[in-house]
Amino acid sequence: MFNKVLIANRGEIAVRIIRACRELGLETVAVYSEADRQSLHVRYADEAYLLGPAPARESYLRSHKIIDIARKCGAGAIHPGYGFLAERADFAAACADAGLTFIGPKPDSIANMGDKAMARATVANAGVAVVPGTEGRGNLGDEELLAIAPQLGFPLLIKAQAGGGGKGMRQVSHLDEMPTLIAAARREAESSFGDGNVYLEKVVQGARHIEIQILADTHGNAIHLGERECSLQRRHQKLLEEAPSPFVGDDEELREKMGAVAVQAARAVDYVNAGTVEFLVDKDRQFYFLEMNTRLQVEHPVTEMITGIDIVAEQVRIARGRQLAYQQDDIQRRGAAIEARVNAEDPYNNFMPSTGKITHILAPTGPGVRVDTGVYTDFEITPYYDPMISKLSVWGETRGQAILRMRRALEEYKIVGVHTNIPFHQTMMDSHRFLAGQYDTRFVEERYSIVEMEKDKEKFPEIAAVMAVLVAHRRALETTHVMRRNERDTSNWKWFGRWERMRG
Amino acid sequence: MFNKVLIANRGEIAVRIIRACRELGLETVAVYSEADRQSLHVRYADEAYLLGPAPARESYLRSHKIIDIARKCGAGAIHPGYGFLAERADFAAACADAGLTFIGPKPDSIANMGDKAMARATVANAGVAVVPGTEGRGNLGDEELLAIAPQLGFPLLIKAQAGGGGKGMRQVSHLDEMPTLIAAARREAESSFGDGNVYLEKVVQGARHIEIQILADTHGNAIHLGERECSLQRRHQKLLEEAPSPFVGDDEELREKMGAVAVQAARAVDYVNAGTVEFLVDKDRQFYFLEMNTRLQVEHPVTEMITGIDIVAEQVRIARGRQLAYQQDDIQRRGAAIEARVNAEDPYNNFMPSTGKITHILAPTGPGVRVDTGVYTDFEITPYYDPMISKLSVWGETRGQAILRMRRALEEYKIVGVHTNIPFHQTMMDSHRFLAGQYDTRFVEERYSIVEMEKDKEKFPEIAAVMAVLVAHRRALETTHVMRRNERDTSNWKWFGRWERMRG
Amino acid sequence: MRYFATLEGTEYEVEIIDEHHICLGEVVREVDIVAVGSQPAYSLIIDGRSFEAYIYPNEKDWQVLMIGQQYQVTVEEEREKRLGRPHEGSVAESGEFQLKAPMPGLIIDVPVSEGLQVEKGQVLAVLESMKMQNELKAPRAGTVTRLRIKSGDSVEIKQTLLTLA
Amino acid sequence: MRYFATLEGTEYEVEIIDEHHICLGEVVREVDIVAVGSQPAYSLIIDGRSFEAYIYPNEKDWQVLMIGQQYQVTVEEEREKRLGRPHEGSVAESGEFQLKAPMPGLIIDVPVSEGLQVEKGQVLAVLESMKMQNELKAPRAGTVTRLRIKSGDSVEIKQTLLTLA
Repeated sequence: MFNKVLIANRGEIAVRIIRACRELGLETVAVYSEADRQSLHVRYADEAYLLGPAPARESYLRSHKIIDIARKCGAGAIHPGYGFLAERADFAAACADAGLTFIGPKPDSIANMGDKAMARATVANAGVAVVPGTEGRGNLGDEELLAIAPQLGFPLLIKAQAGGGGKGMRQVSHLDEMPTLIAAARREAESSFGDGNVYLEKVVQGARHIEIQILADTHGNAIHLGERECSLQRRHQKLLEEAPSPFVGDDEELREKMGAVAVQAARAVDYVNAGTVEFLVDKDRQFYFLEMNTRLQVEHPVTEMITGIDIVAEQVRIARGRQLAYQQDDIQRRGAAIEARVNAEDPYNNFMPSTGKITHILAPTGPGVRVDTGVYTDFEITPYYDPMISKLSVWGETRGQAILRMRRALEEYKIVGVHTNIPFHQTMMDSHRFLAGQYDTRFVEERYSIVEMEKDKEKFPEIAAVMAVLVAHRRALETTHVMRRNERDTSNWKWFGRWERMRG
Repeated sequence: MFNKVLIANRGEIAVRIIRACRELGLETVAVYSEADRQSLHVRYADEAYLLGPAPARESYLRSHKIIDIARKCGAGAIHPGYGFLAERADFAAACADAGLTFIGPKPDSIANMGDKAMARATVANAGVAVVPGTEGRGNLGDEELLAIAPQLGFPLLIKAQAGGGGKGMRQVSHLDEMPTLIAAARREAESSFGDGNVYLEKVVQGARHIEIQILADTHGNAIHLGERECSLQRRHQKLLEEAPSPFVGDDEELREKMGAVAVQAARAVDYVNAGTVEFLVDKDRQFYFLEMNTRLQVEHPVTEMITGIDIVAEQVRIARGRQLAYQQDDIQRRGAAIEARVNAEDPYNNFMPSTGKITHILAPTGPGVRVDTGVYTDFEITPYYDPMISKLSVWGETRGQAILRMRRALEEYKIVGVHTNIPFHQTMMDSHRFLAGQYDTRFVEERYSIVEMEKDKEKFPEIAAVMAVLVAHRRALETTHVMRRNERDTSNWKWFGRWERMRG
Repeated sequence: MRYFATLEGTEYEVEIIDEHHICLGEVVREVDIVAVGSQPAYSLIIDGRSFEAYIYPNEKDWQVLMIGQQYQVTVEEEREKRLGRPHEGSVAESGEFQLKAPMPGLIIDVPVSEGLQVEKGQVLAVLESMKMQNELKAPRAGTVTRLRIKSGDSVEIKQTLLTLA
Repeated sequence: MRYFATLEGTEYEVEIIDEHHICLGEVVREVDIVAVGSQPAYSLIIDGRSFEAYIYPNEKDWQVLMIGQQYQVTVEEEREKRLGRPHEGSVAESGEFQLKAPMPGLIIDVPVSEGLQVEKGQVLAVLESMKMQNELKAPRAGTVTRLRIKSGDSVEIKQTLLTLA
């Protein structure tokens, strides 16, 4: 049984996993790229080893080096987090070969669910409904795809077989544009996953993206923790998630049915550890298997908040061979939780990613608020990794209270130095459609405009004018009285006097 | 019905109340002393008005000025928080006279419970057991107190009639020392509350301090939210609280009995709003009424965490004339919560208060962690108010998980610039007696030594030596190469370039 | 001292009376401004209303970030205004537009060539950064005069990618 | 460059080999130290172990705050040590002890008078601050030579309250 865990990831999720390990009394090992030397996960871990330069290929994707470090430092297990190596069956297999516990499912399950076409075929055989498409028909060439498309009907999606997170995905409205889009999808899939194979899938109109969290142990027990609603997406990237789903609502029958089907899908690949089964649900409450994420999900906190279960701690316990601490009947929901992904991107400028040093952070705290982050004041947001700065999650007794709390928390959240999408989340919390729970996966792209949403927002031009004048006036005074200005010219060294009475 | 609330307090509790008001859609008004201009409550409130100089007498205790501000700015209600004016019946009455809603009980209830002797007489009449003492015998002179003392037996406590929070309290072991201690208690009571009257109370040996949270509306409904254990105290100041009480444990009968008695005590004074009934519980599970706090309690978060009820929001709803949203049967506990009061004081030096500028804060976040605070990086801790920097609360599925989480959170918590009692809390989380839940109100003073507790703690002198050398070496290099040093001499103004791409 | 602040076409006249009073238009208002923290964050209380903003100077104006909203304010002292400052910014109006990289990254695609006439909104380049592909579009119609990148190039922040005439 | 660090009576010899290697005693160790944030907080990775400390210079030594523990380290460069620095700190050993206010506050009680012989641990003054009464005790036995406060006085931080000879 392992007592030391290497976390093969970075950012907020590495910090999250370190916390779970620490609460279980396990030692933690961080790995990091040259760009992440000052990251919180490096600061918090008991040990830390450099992987290489900033690009993921030269650092976080170097599976052999990571396994090598784990063996040398005596880590008995590797937690892959999400992204990077998390869904690489070969990495999971290499861990096993090296005598290391991979905190996740078996390589076969990853492989089975990782190839989207194979995944669909597997669960379809187990009697789970799938979205109509070319799943299970092997690697089709462009000609074949173009021939099949009209049978499925438009709009349809081109999706990468190896993919996830929206990469290598394109929506097609007409046959004419399909050749260009297939080429683009293949190119992106090739560069992201090293595999240019794609498949087609019918677009479910007005679809909700609802997923079921699964836990399964090595003793054959498998349960689900209910659903998360993740329909608020942009370019197939989730922006905001909630639990329970306002669409499922009080329909316990639907919830139980989806839960049971998800457990069935997991059993079909002999699944172990935490995983998520994603469904598309149409207006008539028909649901279709979309894919299974064979790893910890970014949005796991909303499920933790309403069930009280620490999913990451449970992952580690499962990997240590323990029986699940819960049976299906033990799982009880309380209240509602919402997670906003706070990204370094500019919602006023087409969500363009933003990089730079975070010069100031004041994070919301208080009742029902949770922040997961890997950054802090003076941290530099680099262009090498995804733009997520933090996950802001709130809990409320009801969905309404959770929304009001999220509004309050967003208002408190100050991040200066980079653009963030906080204004986007603020408008969302004011949106009638969001409040009513009436949104589908196309909502942000088709019906959302931040300018439109903010047109009724109160503005304070007069106050801004006064503040600018007062600060300009101060500065003019300071420039005049050179003595006063020099007082503020405090170098790093002069500040040392302040530290006199310091102690943790 | 009011839509704007003035918060007649400062620090973390003012921020807490602002948050609750904001989540209810109410406007907020802060008041502040000259020392608190940069406090978080001033920054977060919609409006803010200066009360006067730093000393509480000249600012937060100026009831007429506060009422005047409320009337002028159109606030319809005043929330007093805890301390300052929270338990002044005359202030509650003055609010009513001015047409303002006081978010708390009626003046009569405060007066009744505020005079400790009268409180005991009242609840004793209602059939609630009280600790033997001179309660209800009026304002006794020194001679009378000295005469009664031997009848009660030693040790006994001298307590301020108007008091709370351990002020004006002295423990007496022998009759000889009593005159001096009475004088000291009267002096402290006089200076703290403007009332030098004291009474005597028998010391319950091995006592646990366990309190019951009450909610009562204006429609005659009153419920309790279970107990909090607050036995970890030093000089009658609570340091760490938890819910549920490990002493009560699974004894639902005791819990329900104490809850019912607390509701009974509240009903005896026609109580409205949130309040807390404090009991001393002896080893035989006999419990005695100690006092009733007719206000929000510092440690309310632990109850919020296990019941899911927002007590401050509930206070505001009650003050708006609403019926309680819950009946007694709706109240369900989940898991365990612990709160550590993080104070600016030095546990290595007899808990001497520490003042100064907080030059750095890195607060713990993540699952199950809540921080309530009114400070931030660069905030100055002044000597004018209580030394509390923040309340760190954690929740776990079990008490064991909560303790492990608290350990993790304390380890993450970095506060530089002032001494804090974080090391105290850390040793407490490692203490066998705390782990076993075996502690009483005398534990910290009689059985606790931080030096003793830390003697097995791992130390890293070699690492400290290496770090000091490396930093000294760096500094030597920088002094040599003047060019490089100048690069770091960055004045405030030069930093402005960094702000270019800034947006919230 | 009297100042003129201009913002979105509206001019505000602000006279500093003393440390705690200004005259805004015709109305005397009580103000208290303090810096909070070591950053250019300011807390303003004006007639009891509490506001907070991050304020920092740009090349020729002030940026005020308040409640998630960004304001650009030009501030002129009365005398300065009477003397008439040289009119800046006129150069920027004329001539060429230079497309600069908004962040470091990898050029994935350049769907234009030198001499090409482009419409407003047309994609000029695709830049991959933070695992996302970002389309850089033409802010106005024009002709691509100088193209300095090709697919596969790594670019630095603010590096000029191409020029539009 | 070779340094000698002294801490709690133990001397550690540290030779800086290059930016990432030191020799500690006889053993070469891999080190990486960086400042985190704008404060004097440093992250050290030494042979893979990650440590974090706040490090700042005192009058004659370095304060290292690590994992809630405070270490005082004297650092001397080899040459400096060979030359022998003037022995500082000897003045502080001799003579008087001055009781200074550890924080601003109000003097509540002064249970001593000038000329009084006091024991170690005896209460010299009671200072009220942050709503708490704090007893200031004698760090050693001695005689109160100069008493500069009386009950009711407001005192500033570090103000001398009395002298013990």
